[in-house]
Amino acid sequence: MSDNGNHKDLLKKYTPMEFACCASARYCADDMNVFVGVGLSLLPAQLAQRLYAPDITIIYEGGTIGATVVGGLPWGVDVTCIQANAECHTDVVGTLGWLCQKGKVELTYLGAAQADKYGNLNTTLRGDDYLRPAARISGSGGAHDLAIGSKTFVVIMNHREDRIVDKLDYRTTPGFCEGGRSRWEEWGFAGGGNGAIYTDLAVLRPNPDSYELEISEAYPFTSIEEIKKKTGFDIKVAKNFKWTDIPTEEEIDIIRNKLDITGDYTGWTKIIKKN
Amino acid sequence: MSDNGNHKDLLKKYTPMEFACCASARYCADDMNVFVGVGLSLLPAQLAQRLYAPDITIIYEGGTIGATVVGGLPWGVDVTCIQANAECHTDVVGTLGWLCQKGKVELTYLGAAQADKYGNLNTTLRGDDYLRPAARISGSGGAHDLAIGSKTFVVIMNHREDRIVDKLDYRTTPGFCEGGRSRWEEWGFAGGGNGAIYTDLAVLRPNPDSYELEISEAYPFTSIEEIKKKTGFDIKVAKNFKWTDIPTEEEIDIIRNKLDITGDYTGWTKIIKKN
Amino acid sequence: MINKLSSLSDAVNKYVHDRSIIAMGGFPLSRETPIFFKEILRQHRAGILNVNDLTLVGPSITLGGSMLVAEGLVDSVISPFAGHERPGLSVIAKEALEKGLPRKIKWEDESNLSLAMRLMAGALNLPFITCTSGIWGDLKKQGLVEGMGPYPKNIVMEDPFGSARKVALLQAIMPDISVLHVPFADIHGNGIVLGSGYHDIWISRAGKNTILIADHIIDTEACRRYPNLVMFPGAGVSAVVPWRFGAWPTNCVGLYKEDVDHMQYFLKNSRRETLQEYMEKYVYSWNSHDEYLDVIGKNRIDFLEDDPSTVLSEPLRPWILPADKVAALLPG
Amino acid sequence: MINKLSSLSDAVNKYVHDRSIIAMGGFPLSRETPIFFKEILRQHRAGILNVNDLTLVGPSITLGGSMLVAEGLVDSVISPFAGHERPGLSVIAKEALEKGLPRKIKWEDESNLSLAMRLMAGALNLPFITCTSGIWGDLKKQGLVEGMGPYPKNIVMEDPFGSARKVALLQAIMPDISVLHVPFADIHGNGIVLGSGYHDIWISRAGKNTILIADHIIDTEACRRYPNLVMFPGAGVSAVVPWRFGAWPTNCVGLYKEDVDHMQYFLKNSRRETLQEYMEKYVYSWNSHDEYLDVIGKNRIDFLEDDPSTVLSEPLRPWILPADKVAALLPG
Repeated sequence: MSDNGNHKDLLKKYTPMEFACCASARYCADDMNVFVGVGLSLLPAQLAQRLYAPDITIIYEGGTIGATVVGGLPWGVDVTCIQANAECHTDVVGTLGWLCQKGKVELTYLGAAQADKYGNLNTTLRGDDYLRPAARISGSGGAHDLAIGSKTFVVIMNHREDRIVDKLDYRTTPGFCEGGRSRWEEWGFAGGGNGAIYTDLAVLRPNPDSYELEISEAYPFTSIEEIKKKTGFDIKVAKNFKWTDIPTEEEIDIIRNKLDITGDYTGWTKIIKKN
Repeated sequence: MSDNGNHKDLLKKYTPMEFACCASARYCADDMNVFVGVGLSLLPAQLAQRLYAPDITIIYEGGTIGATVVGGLPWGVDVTCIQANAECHTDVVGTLGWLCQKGKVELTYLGAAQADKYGNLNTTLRGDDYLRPAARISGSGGAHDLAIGSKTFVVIMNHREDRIVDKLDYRTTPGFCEGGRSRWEEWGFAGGGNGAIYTDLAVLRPNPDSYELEISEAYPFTSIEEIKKKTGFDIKVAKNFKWTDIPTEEEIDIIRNKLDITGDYTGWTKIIKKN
Repeated sequence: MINKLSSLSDAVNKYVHDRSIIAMGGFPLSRETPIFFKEILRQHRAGILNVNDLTLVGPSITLGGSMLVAEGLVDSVISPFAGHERPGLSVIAKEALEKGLPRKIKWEDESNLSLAMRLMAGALNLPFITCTSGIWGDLKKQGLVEGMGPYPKNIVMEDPFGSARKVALLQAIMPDISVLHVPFADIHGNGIVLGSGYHDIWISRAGKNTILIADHIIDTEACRRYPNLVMFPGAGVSAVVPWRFGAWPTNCVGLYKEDVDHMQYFLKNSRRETLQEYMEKYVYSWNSHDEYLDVIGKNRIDFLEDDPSTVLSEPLRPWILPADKVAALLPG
Repeated sequence: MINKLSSLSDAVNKYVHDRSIIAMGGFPLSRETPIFFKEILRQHRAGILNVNDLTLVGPSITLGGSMLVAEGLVDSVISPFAGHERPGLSVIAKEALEKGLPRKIKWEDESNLSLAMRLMAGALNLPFITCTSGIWGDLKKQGLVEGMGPYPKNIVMEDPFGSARKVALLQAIMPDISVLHVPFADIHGNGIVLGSGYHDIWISRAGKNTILIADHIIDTEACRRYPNLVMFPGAGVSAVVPWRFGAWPTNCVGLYKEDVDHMQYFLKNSRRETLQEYMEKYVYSWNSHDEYLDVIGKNRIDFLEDDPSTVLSEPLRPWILPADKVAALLPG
């Protein structure tokens, strides 16, 4: 592609979140059990299921397993269009307590408001006072549980200096905890931790020794400089750094015409006129 | 009836276990949730449901609730004739873990091989060596759990010197534990403990202070002397002792013609010719 | 088995008390019990129910719980989530937490699993239970505020059987009332659920008293034909309230979809300037179940009932008791 | 979702190993998996499976488990019950425990609830869990024998949150294999159960690998129509073995009743003098599923299938796949 990125013209054809979705969808493979959360994380698993990995089983934390969604992208994991055509319904203890903790979930998609340099996540509040937060946000939902048990999890979120940070406002969900082998040696968590963070600029992956996040990929419309500027700690570039592939026509077709028809999730209707 | 009992002629008309069944059936009342175990304890709740307490809900530990048995007396709590016509099926955690421990079971019928003077039960083994028992018997099943949580439980068992004893060969199931208030103060068990033991001779109930079993009732075909002789500890006669009522015609009709048609449970076919 | 049917007003009046701990089933867009909370507000305003300092337990704070918070009736919340998923966060809960308006509320954060396990402990009459969640981060230390300072909540314990693994010990939650919405229940209290179970099994079992709100009352024969669909056995249920569309604007899988337009409308009108007007119409204006349905509107109801999940309820629909028969079975 | 159908012989050969911990579902008269144990015995005798020192976990030791004990393949049993309810105690288990014949076995007594909770801990990947049962009496101290002397099993702990209540800490059971019988399963491993759940949910979840024996394979569309009847989600199942009457002589609610005559016949023939002859016929004589059914006998099958519980399976029967289609779906 390029040595310096910065191909801003790409943003006339694709949105940053389309890059994030397409890149993260490629994580799905074979017959994985894939766990899907609320919001933008609903998208990549469904994209993958249509394109690369038809045999994956999608699990929603409320208890729905093996559902084929009827209609477009749902408003939540518990809507009727997800539940109308499932192979099985269990409950929160069945999905988060059993399947996930027992190592039967290969991959989980999560969202987050903040991530720290070890991939730990905050979805609870902004500010420094639990008793009077500057902004209260959603809370853990199932994220804390999924991050502990899932064989790997990936995150889709925005990239800003106060989002990818040195220290979280609230530690909701464990990634690599205090770094190094602490996730396993200190805390004994079953799952493998944070596989990648897909932001609207880049793909961050843990360094295999320090488990600190590095810039593993960048979307070609941005630059290393921009990413560093928008990161709240001194982030390094990974040894095997590469520029992320541009979404394929097929991927874009499915996102815009099948999944995110209104553009609410990826924002594509802001750059492209809907037919 | 009589001051000394010993009306042996009654045994030509009724079996000892018919006395036990009819007496223990009278424990059911109103809209109780009643828990029923394996064996002879299946009988009284069904007798009561037909005669005195039509609104009771019968619960079987495997998970069956509100069943109307199709056909005669079943061979176990998990047979199809119990499960074919139930209002609901849950599981062992639902019946023993939730309904019983949460105080939603008013009455439980149990069987036992041995009971000690505080109403604790043994259904596990005979002999003094766990590693090489003289006789292995069934084990706890759900008895241990039911005795802890049920608001009250009653026992139907045989009366012999080595059955109603000072010390159990194995402590499977708690009654009043070490006597006095120990069941509650030392062990903190939620349920009320052992309401009565219906043997083939008598009804034993706990003394309200010491919680030691006393002869509360005796079946009129026996005598206090015989009961004492067949009891493995120095059992006292309760203050309000009375002779147990003779089974009514209605009770006997239902036992012999509806529930224990073959006489396997109560043995009535050994004294009465079947029509 | 006895008849456990109850009117909505009787159920609220009998079981809700000052300082009650109320656990609600469902999920942010599904099978919640807003109608139960509306009835608390109605009786509170009418002066026939004196409640204050309620504790709410559940999967989220959405429409019903938010309005209780807005009216100042809530002291504490135990929940893993503070919103309606994609329709948005609870404007009212945010205002209470961020600004203390109309009053400061206490909030105990859980994960979905740790909430379920705490309720499971309550259901099994265990004072505490183990959990893989809740040993790391801030979830474990932010308990309900004591003297306005956070205190340690979960206790971290190493496996005494020698695996060297650590788990959290979570304290049981034992609500005074558990209230859950079901599409179908019989008069004995047997409640059938279609679709996901969420935290419902453990919420329903944890309560001292469990109340079902049912869209339809069905013949007990339906339970006998589909006994494995009964998620809530009557033996553990205190009262069944027949109330069609009681879960609205959340969905009831098998009968109607979630009304996201109304959720967004509610969120838009959640500021104090507009909330009173919203509540006048949607909480206080109606005086019967028919009037309640009129407030939702027939077109809206038809739209919501045109849903692919209705295929799941087909086997049960023939057993629905007609309204007049249900009315005759209601006490009083 | 992938096709998880497996032949009986492949499932046993792939998942059963020397010293495996095998948990079996069902209840003494219902939905046990004797066919799975028979296949272990067959492969063991044929020399194609080298197993010894198995640990059996389950609601009871009845026909299948007893024969493994009789053949000396069992080291340990964890169970709350040692018999077939009214048909009688396990003659073979009694002989092993009382006389050490054919070899001494270790036996860990549980109550039904404590067994379920230990399996729940295994299912939730918890090293231990709390329980109201198991703090009093001898159940708490008779663990699997270490150095031939009993050792403390449960640990009694007081509530650290201040209620002063005591609970037992029970160690998790994590079986290598969990095997359960279902009337219906689809090729993805979704298993439907009719009737009581026993310990099955937690047994099925506790296993590293979970194997279903199914009387009938159904179209996945049946699961999509009755998703709330699926007790075992395919996402957690490793293999599905189609084997009609696999639960015999225990029942399969919805399809056939328990064969108490045969249980009594088995108990009468459980002494070493007669057991070999029994096993020749009922374990080793047949070489196909058709021959297996012949050994039971057509009249017997008709009698057992004439059962009131069959009303429960009516909605699912139209979805049963015909035998030739199932055969075509089996790998190999």
